[in-house]
Amino acid sequence: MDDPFIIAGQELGSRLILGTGGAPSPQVLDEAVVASGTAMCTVAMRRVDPGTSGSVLDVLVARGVRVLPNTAGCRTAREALLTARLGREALETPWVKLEVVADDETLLPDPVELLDATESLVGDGFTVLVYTNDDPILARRLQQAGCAAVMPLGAPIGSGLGILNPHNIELIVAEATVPVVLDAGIGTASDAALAMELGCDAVLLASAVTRAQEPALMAAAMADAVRAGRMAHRAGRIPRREHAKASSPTRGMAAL
Amino acid sequence: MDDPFIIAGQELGSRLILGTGGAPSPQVLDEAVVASGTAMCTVAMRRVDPGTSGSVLDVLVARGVRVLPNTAGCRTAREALLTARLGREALETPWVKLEVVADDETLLPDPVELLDATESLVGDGFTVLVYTNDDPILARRLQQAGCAAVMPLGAPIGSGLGILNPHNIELIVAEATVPVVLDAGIGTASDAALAMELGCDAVLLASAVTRAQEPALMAAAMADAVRAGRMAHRAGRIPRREHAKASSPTRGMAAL
Amino acid sequence: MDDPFIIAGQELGSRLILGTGGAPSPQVLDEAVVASGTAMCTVAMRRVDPGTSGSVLDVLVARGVRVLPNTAGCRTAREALLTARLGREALETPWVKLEVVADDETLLPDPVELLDATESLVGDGFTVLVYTNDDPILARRLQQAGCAAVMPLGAPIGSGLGILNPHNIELIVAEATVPVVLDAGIGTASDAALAMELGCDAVLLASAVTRAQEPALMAAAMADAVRAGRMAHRAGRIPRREHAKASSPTRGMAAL
Amino acid sequence: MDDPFIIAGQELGSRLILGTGGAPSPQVLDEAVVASGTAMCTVAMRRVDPGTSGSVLDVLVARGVRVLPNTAGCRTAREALLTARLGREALETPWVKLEVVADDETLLPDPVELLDATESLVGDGFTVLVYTNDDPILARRLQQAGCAAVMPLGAPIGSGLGILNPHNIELIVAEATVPVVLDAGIGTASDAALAMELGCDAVLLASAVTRAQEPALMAAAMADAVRAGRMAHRAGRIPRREHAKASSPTRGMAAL
Amino acid sequence: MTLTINGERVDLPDGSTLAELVTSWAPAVRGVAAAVDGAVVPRGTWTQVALCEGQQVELLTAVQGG
Amino acid sequence: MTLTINGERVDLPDGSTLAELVTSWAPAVRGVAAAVDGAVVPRGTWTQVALCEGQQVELLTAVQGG
Amino acid sequence: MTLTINGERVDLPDGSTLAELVTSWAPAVRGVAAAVDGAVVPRGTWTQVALCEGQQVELLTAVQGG
Amino acid sequence: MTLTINGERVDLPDGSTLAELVTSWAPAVRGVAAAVDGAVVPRGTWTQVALCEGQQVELLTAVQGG
Repeated sequence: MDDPFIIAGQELGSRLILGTGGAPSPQVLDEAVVASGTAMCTVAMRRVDPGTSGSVLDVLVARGVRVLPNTAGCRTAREALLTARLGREALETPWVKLEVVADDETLLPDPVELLDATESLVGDGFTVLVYTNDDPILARRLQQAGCAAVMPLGAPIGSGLGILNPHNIELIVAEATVPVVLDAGIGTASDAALAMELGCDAVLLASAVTRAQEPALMAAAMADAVRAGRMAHRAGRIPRREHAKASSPTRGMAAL
Repeated sequence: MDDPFIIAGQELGSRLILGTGGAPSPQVLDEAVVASGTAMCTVAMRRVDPGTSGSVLDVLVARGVRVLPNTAGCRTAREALLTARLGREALETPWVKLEVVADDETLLPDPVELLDATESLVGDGFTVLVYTNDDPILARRLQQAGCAAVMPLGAPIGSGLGILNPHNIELIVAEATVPVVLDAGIGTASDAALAMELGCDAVLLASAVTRAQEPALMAAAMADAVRAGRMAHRAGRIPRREHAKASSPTRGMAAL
Repeated sequence: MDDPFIIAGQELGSRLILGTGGAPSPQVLDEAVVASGTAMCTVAMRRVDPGTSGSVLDVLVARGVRVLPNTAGCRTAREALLTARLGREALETPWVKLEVVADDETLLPDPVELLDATESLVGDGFTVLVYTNDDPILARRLQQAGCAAVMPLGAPIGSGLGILNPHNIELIVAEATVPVVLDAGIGTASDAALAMELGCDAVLLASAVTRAQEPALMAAAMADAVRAGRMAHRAGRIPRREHAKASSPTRGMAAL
Repeated sequence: MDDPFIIAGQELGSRLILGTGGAPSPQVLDEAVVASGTAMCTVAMRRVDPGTSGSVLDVLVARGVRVLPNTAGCRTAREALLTARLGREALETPWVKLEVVADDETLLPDPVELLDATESLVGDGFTVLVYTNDDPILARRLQQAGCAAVMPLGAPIGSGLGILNPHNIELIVAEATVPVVLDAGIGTASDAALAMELGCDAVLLASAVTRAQEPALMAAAMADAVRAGRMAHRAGRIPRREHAKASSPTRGMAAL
Repeated sequence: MTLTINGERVDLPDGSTLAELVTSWAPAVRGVAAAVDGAVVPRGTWTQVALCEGQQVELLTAVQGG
Repeated sequence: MTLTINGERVDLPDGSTLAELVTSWAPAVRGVAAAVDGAVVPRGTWTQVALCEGQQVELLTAVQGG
Repeated sequence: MTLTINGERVDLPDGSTLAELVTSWAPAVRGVAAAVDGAVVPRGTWTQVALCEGQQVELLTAVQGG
Repeated sequence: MTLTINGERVDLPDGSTLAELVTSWAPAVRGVAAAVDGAVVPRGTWTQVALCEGQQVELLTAVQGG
């Protein structure tokens, strides 16, 4: 029914991409992954801890979802390039979620380093899904640099504030030449539905599910919300009207 | 998984109630009813037109959905009582969607006539699902008068403006002793999801589906949106935070 | 420059009406009254306390502002009528701010009792300035009952949430036959300016000034905000545009 | 009463900066300048038109307001630098409003060129007031590059959409080391008041006044609104409360 | 005799019953209700209700509506 | 005699008038209104109103409010 | 000689100075700046700047904007 | 010899290879990547990479994140 969701020539079976950060346990993560019906999950690259056994990969591989390494924590294009290469080596995938943030308080992208990093990673053969702010011009520049998907934030990471500036998201969607994925800020299902109604191709979220009181149930909610928002976008909503319009006939009233 | 949705002791199989007004044809209505998965649809009572053959009832009966007559167009308690009685006689059901509007421009409920009508209909044995404004005090009064469900508007009928005052809806839900159904104003899927996240038990909409460019597709969107909003409400969303919160670990970074 | 603000034939020198409740001291109240430039302040009627000397009246009379007794705390039309009569007797004015609330938690008006009280007070010769919710139909009914000013809330008393449903305020203004005063909910200056931009004739507020960290300074801010909103309303704002429109000429650029 | 508004060591007598673009005539502009009480107005640099006599400068010089040349229409750092130098030569001022936009449809700043241009102009001795988007990180970078004032947009130029993302403006203000001037997007007085309440040091607007139905009246409204918002910011507004809080005493009620 | 049915003046043979009227007037009896001079007439009694000169009859049915 | 004034039981000398009560009870007469047994008593008549055993008297004045 | 002034081809007598051009071209000299072949020429030097065949001259002034 | 592995100083027998280090250090080799002195070392070459005194080795793996 829906048209396929394709990034860099690869079709993904779901328009909901799940970040794995924040899940209280692998068991809870597994339940959330299943309930979300997602086809791709992000992971971070960190130092091996000899103590630990088992890994997030066990869950994701067992569920057959694509693994997308990110560059979370990187502050410069250089760090991001090295981290991306390690992720590619470790997970045997040229895909990367590029994050280059300016500081740990806002976790907002640094536009200059982000653009540099995108150019470097594209040049190094990566398929770059880039986490960016909601500036339509930076989004344009990132696409000119060759990113495979542009992923604007709705609000700061983990804030749950939803989509603070829908107008910018609409501007980004209007001229996008690659898929637009709303990334960061989603707090609840209606936020995810709105993102899709604005014309986004997919939604990426982590905390909204992994830190909800019932992660699996929220994951199922997000799956339905993304589907709902996508269908509503395609169905062509009624226009907003300042005044009421009757939904029952005004003729044929009985004389009572 | 979800707890049952019950009005006046009757369980309804869906939390989406569909108004049938505005559908361009019985065929389109039929497709929308099926796609919505609704268990109850509203109809209006109007003079028999000898010319016409076939009826909205044929569609609804064939699909096995409950028929809920309304009192659309009534301006006084007296008119509403007579219209309700005719609906009960014609459709052999004591259930009625009570509407008493003040004028044809705003289609807003007249609080005084609405309360009188509720008392009269309850006294006459009706199961009253009452369309009201979003005033928490009037909602309280209507419940004291014995309505079976209180149905506050999100915005004027057919406006598609969504939920103009979520704060009032939350106040109504917080003290409700009967099911709360968000009725009127819904424009798109995220509006319906929000209504459920605010704690409403169900959503009633007509124009948003019947007047959409693709009614059946929008009906499917609304079905998913209501389910999504309900699950999100039960799952316990993350709190809104002014500042960002990392979803990737800040420890274990490589020294690159 | 501005047209006069007239209620019941009496011109008031300011479109800001100040409620006196919540001021930490008569001295602070006096400073706020002066800074606000108000021409009318509300007071409540309570039992004489033999202990106290001095009174809010001393401040208001000294500043030459009109005193408007209210019926705060009344739950029924009967209580409101008696309280209004005592206020009229005590303050020798037929003007009254009518409040009939449903409970102490929401402090929201009870529409039925409020309409009854309005009819009774008008019949008893009062000039009724009625505090109501933002339902356009109730506002219409209150005007039909003869109130001298209709005063819809922007948000619950003391909440500081601003104007939760501007659409309703616009509907009330559009058909009003008496002055519309935005009463309750104002939290800061931009809320007051918005109220006037929506077409209200005046703003009534108490907590926003009396409970601010610096009441006199906030009173001055509200005075400017009301004036600003009124002028902006009359000046005819630019339309909202989805797209940008250059404010510098696009012709005559140098070839650099 | 208010603390002085200082940019680059120069005190400005008003927190409202007026753009002169869009005024239908010099006469109307003159009235708006006077009514606004502004101390600084922007102008664009364009080719001399032998035909025209008289100039915007005649108005501004006669009214004794500081003239701030802008770089409107420039797409690159190079163009902006040359245009700024021509403005400095023509108007004998090192101050410049730096604009580097990405295209004529959105008129949004190009972050990369804007940062380059800021560095170049600062290096060339300019006092740079930079028009930017609402990205807190870009604002930070521009300050690190030495701008004298950072001027984030509320919404696209001329859109009149107000402040689309107050959260970003608050983030910019929270860490600003130079004055923050809300530039672009203001549609009406309450928007200007809100900008100041968010902590901005000043507001710059053009279309909202010059294209209003009555420019001089709207200019006066903006002057009051900026003052109101500034005072409200300093006065410390009451907190937003989910529930009502009585402004009349609950004790001492008569037993009626 | 002449009655007003759904706002139209209609001539009917004397002695017509409400049941006969409904059958002739409505495409299908299902989902139809009748009021005579402002009072609802239960379906079960239609055959016994003889119509009279000048009565106001309303025959309503369900239509698409909000 | 004993009356209830603003909710408190108070003893007053027989024959006391409302005017006397108000004067003794209220710091200032300005802005005061009186109700006896639920009926407002006009200020102008206070001197002629003799209070009686058991009456409910309410004396109200303006305070900061709404 | 022929130069391009503000995008228009213009013939000027040989040996014309920038100062002469500005005076003839601009309604008022106040608020005018000049660039020759992409370089800003300070006002104080206009009288010494002799224009040459084929040069690109831009004469700008302040207009309503921004 | 002494190297720095994931920020810790570690003693290893001379001639140790990167492959040996990874095997001893990581719970499972799957999903592990190695960098020596800031350069990524392809998995296929680990067995041929002899480690040297003072090198900085980073061994990373995938964890829950963003």
